[in-house]
Amino acid sequence: MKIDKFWLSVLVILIAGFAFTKLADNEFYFFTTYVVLQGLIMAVAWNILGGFTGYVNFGSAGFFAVGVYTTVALNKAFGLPLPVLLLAAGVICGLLGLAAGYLTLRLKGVYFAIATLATALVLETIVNNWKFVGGAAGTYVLQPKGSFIFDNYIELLFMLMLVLAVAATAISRYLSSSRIGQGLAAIRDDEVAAECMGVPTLRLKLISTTAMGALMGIAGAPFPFFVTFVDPVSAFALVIAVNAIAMPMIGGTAVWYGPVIGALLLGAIQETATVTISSELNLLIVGVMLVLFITLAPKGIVGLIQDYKKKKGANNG
Amino acid sequence: MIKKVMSPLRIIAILAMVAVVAFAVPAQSKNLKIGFSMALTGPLAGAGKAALIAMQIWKDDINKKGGLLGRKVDFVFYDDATSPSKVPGIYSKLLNVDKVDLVVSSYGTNEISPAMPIIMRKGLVFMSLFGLAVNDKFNYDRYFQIMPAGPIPKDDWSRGFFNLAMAQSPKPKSIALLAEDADFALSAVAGARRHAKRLGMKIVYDKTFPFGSPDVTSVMRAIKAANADLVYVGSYPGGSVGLVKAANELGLKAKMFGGGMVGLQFAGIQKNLGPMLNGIVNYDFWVPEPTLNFPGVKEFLKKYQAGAKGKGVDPFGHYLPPYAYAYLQVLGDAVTAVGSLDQKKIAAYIHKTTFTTVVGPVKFAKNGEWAKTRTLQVQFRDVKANNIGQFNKPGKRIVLYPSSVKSGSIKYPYKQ
Amino acid sequence: MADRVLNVTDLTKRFGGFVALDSVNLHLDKGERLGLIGPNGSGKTTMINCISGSLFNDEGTVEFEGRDITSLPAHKRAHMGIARSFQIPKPFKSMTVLENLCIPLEFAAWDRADHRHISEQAMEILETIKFAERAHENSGSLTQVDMRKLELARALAAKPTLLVSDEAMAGLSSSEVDEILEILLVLNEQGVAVIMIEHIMRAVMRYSERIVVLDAGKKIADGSPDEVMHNPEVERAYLGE
Amino acid sequence: MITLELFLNAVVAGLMLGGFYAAVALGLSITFGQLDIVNIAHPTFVILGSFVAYILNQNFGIDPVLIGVVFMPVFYLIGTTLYRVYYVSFERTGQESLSGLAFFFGLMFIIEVVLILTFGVDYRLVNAAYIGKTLHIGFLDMPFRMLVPAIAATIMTGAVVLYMTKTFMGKAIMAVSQDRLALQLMGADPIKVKRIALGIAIATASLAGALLIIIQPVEPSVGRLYIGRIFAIVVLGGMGSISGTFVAAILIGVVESFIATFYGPSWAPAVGFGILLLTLAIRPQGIFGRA
Repeated sequence: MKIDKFWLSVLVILIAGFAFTKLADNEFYFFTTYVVLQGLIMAVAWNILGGFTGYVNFGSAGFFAVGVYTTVALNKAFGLPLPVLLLAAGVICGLLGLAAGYLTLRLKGVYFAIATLATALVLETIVNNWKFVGGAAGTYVLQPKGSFIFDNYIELLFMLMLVLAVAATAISRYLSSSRIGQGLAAIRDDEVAAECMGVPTLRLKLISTTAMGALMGIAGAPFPFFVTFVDPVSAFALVIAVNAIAMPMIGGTAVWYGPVIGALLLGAIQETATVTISSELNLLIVGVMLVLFITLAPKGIVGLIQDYKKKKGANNG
Repeated sequence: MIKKVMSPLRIIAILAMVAVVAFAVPAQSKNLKIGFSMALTGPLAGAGKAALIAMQIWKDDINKKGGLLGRKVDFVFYDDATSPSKVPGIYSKLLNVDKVDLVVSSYGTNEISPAMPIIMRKGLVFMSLFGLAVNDKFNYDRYFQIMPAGPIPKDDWSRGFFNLAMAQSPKPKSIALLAEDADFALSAVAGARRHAKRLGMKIVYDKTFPFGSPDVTSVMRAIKAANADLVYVGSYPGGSVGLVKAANELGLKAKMFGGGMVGLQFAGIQKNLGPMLNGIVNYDFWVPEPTLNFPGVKEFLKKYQAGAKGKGVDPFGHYLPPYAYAYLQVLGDAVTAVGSLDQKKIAAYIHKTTFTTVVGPVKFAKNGEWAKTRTLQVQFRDVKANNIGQFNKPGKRIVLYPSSVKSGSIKYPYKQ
Repeated sequence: MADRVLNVTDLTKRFGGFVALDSVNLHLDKGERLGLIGPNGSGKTTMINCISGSLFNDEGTVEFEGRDITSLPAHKRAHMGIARSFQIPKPFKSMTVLENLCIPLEFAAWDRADHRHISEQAMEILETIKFAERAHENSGSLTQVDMRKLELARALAAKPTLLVSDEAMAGLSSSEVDEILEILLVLNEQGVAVIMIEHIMRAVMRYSERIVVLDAGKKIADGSPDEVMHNPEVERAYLGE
Repeated sequence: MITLELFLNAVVAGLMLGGFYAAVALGLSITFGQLDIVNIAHPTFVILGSFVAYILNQNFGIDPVLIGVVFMPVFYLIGTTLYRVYYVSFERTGQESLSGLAFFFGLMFIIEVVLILTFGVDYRLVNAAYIGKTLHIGFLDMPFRMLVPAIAATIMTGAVVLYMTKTFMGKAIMAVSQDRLALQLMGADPIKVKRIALGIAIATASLAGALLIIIQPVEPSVGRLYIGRIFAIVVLGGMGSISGTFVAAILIGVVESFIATFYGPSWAPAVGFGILLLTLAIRPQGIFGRA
């Protein structure tokens, strides 16, 4: 019954999204929604490893950027179509995630977090020195001609991002509610005990890091066409890594819908703030919300709702 | 007299009238709206904020003259936080939600380029502020860029430096090239590299260094060891300061040193570096030399300097702000001359006209860049320690190039 | 021989230059209760880490139910039927007691147990050790003795043929020790062979059918509780030179 | 092209740069190594120190190093206050790892934005008589701009090492994460010990910030560039070993200087982080750490 409800809402969201591209002629919504959805995929991906498995990834921007530069490189070299680019970014970042997974064999906790940060910085230096994709100077990526069944390219990108966001959420939901999710939760709580209780910890961690990497890469793949000019500064932007952590933290890391709620809320606030108040305050909002939530509501919005329901239930009962 | 007591009915009637008047004024006011995104936070905010002050001065000036096409000019602008990914959203908001009448660009290549696809689709005239060769890729015939780089921006940028060098005797034979790892600096040095090859110079050092390196002493030492006649550097404020200090500390002995160092144009940095600057030949766009005293620029700077107080931006406003004023001046003049907001006609007018602006006469080439380069090469002279006021007066930054605005001749080699 | 559950041959484990285990032989029959004792640092915990797969031994072989498992990772050994409890309890803190039991049911016992009614199975296990009233409590906030019980219950949920219990009673009161012993006996009655590491001699003597003594990485005694207690080498190891 | 002169100068430049890195990494070495607090906001506190130095230097012409030292008590108080918040919110409830990390992440943003709102994003510099002057010994050039910070950093490191090894509280700090039992035997209250330790860690940021602004122009987000580098140093140095941190800082400084002098400066950061990754993969306890 519950499954039906989820897939039904997926269907409704996708149809509504498609109808929106046909009805609305206000491109602004497509642009802002694109950015929010990009954040959502990153948050959902981060949470598969961070929230479910308990390994903090500080280098989300690195995975994102590898996705971005996969597109840049393959587009420049072969002019491949977007779906192929997405797939390639997913595969390459998935492999990067797989490598990160093997890193967890030796590195736990904070060490793993620092290793991801260092990896992102090494990747950035490599891209800075990789002339083919423009190096530190950046490069232009022109939007391809033609936009499939859509009126213009941004509608195509919007719809693509919507599908990807839904897919990412579905993957995250599958991982958390299946036996894999149980195993990941056990790893998060105590890896040694999990292994001794028969949980194939390495295999599950590899699944987790690979899924995270692939999703982050896919989130980055369409980015060059969105901004048309890519340089390492924008691809490796710190704010990408910060949002990927802040969104799940604010929404709630324990369940699949936590990062979705966090991303929609924080993303909407950020986008609104961009067009209403100054962006300095925008960054301040992220910082203050993050600090407030983790000090006062460590389980995020989801936790708040659960507590409220519990209290209500206790009062009624 | 008889005291008149207002009856409740009358109050309601008055309120109703107020309401009618209020609603009768359409939510879309008749003001002419110019929309843009600007880097008000993030790495480029220093320039973005200064540009905004200049733009608002233009708005006040034009409104005092009765606005554009008889309509008062309003700005609608958002902060892009120097983040390219925010730019497309902002321009779509400006065009679709705010329904602005005209658009101009944010500051810098990274923030201009992401707006191009939207602007092009709508066929709008796009005045741009300090983008480096953005139109090389887009080839959009309604794009106009105000930075006086010249028709071949990447090469014209450093042309002056090399023209000066080749006029000296003995002619310099070798060159060291150094760039900080980010777009502008790399492009500037790439241009310099082409000039050096064209002129048959020996390139004895050619490296880049990471953006924001804390210490560049080692880099400067390697350059000094390479013992080149010319040292051409493309760098950002942090790197520029470090390199100038290191060059002094280590006693760099090149004949010419400078080129594309961003930051040496700003008063705060000039004050800190003081006499260390002497002899450096670097690019600039506007300095208070008599040869650049174009009509209106003095008045503009007076207003700017008053407006900049306490805003944490450059106090004098030499380098960028006059151009931020001028790119609106060009657009305003064109709209006035065409007499409508017909984008095609405006673009055609801008293409064929030489504009009189606070940065002098401006004529655009086919690709939307200045038809002729006016990237200045200035040399620091007689700079005293710890004195900021000296930079607001002539004589400290001598214009060596181009000859049309030359205010003095080069001291060569740069340090005895 | 058919009843042999565990057969450890010439097990050697080194940490850098330090030899933690030196050619140790150990065997265990089906349903047997073995006490493993020795002074601190004698290699007991290393021994059970090598048996459960948390560590890999450098030399020698570990056989379980006739199969060589020397190079199998811990989770595979758990799947085969080796379960262990930890000296310092390691509950899955974000889960309730019941959910803790579901993990081994869904993983270690997956090939050998019913895939449906996982919760019901977990509840049954809790009932057999009289721990059902704590089922829905958060496992992170249990008392010390309840944590130990959870450790054993979770090991039981792995449906093992061999349980290795690492100091399940350290720091408990004497009545609490009895409670834990009772659980271990219940387990054993179901046919589970048990290796018990313990410092509390009263418990070891009462529970074990056979006792193995380790000292400085070597096995110095192996026999019935009485024999071992009167072994002069054991006395020396415990009382010092 | 490698001459002895260039080689020795590269070594000296690296030593000076490394000395300065030690000042920035010192505080993190205490918080991260001793207290297990991942204070990713540490570089931002350093920037705060830079701005304090900037204000007082520009308005009253006071020497930046002096300002850095004088303001240490203020930063110490910030540190102890911070620990109170951290303790109440995270340590007491046992959620320090993930939430604590995110807490400092958020804190970093808040401080940075407040600095931007107050000072703007212009590069700020300080003046001092010795900036721009160079000490020449034979063919060795030692700019005072690098030499003064290196010396100040070395003295500060030495002082902290002395404190940690000679005083009761110092020993308690060294014991707080490694050896709970020893701490209890000493009769020290671990919460008080940690509070003081975080106070000291943040206090070092005051001087480190002053040194930073002597070396390079500072704007509020410069601190980010240091996050990776100082984590690399602290991990290399063996997590909490103060002298190890110092040696690691020198090592990174010399490596960066060599690469900048003889190879391509653009690869310098990758080498630092490459060393870090290798260390993490092969010897997570650091090169100089306890096994």
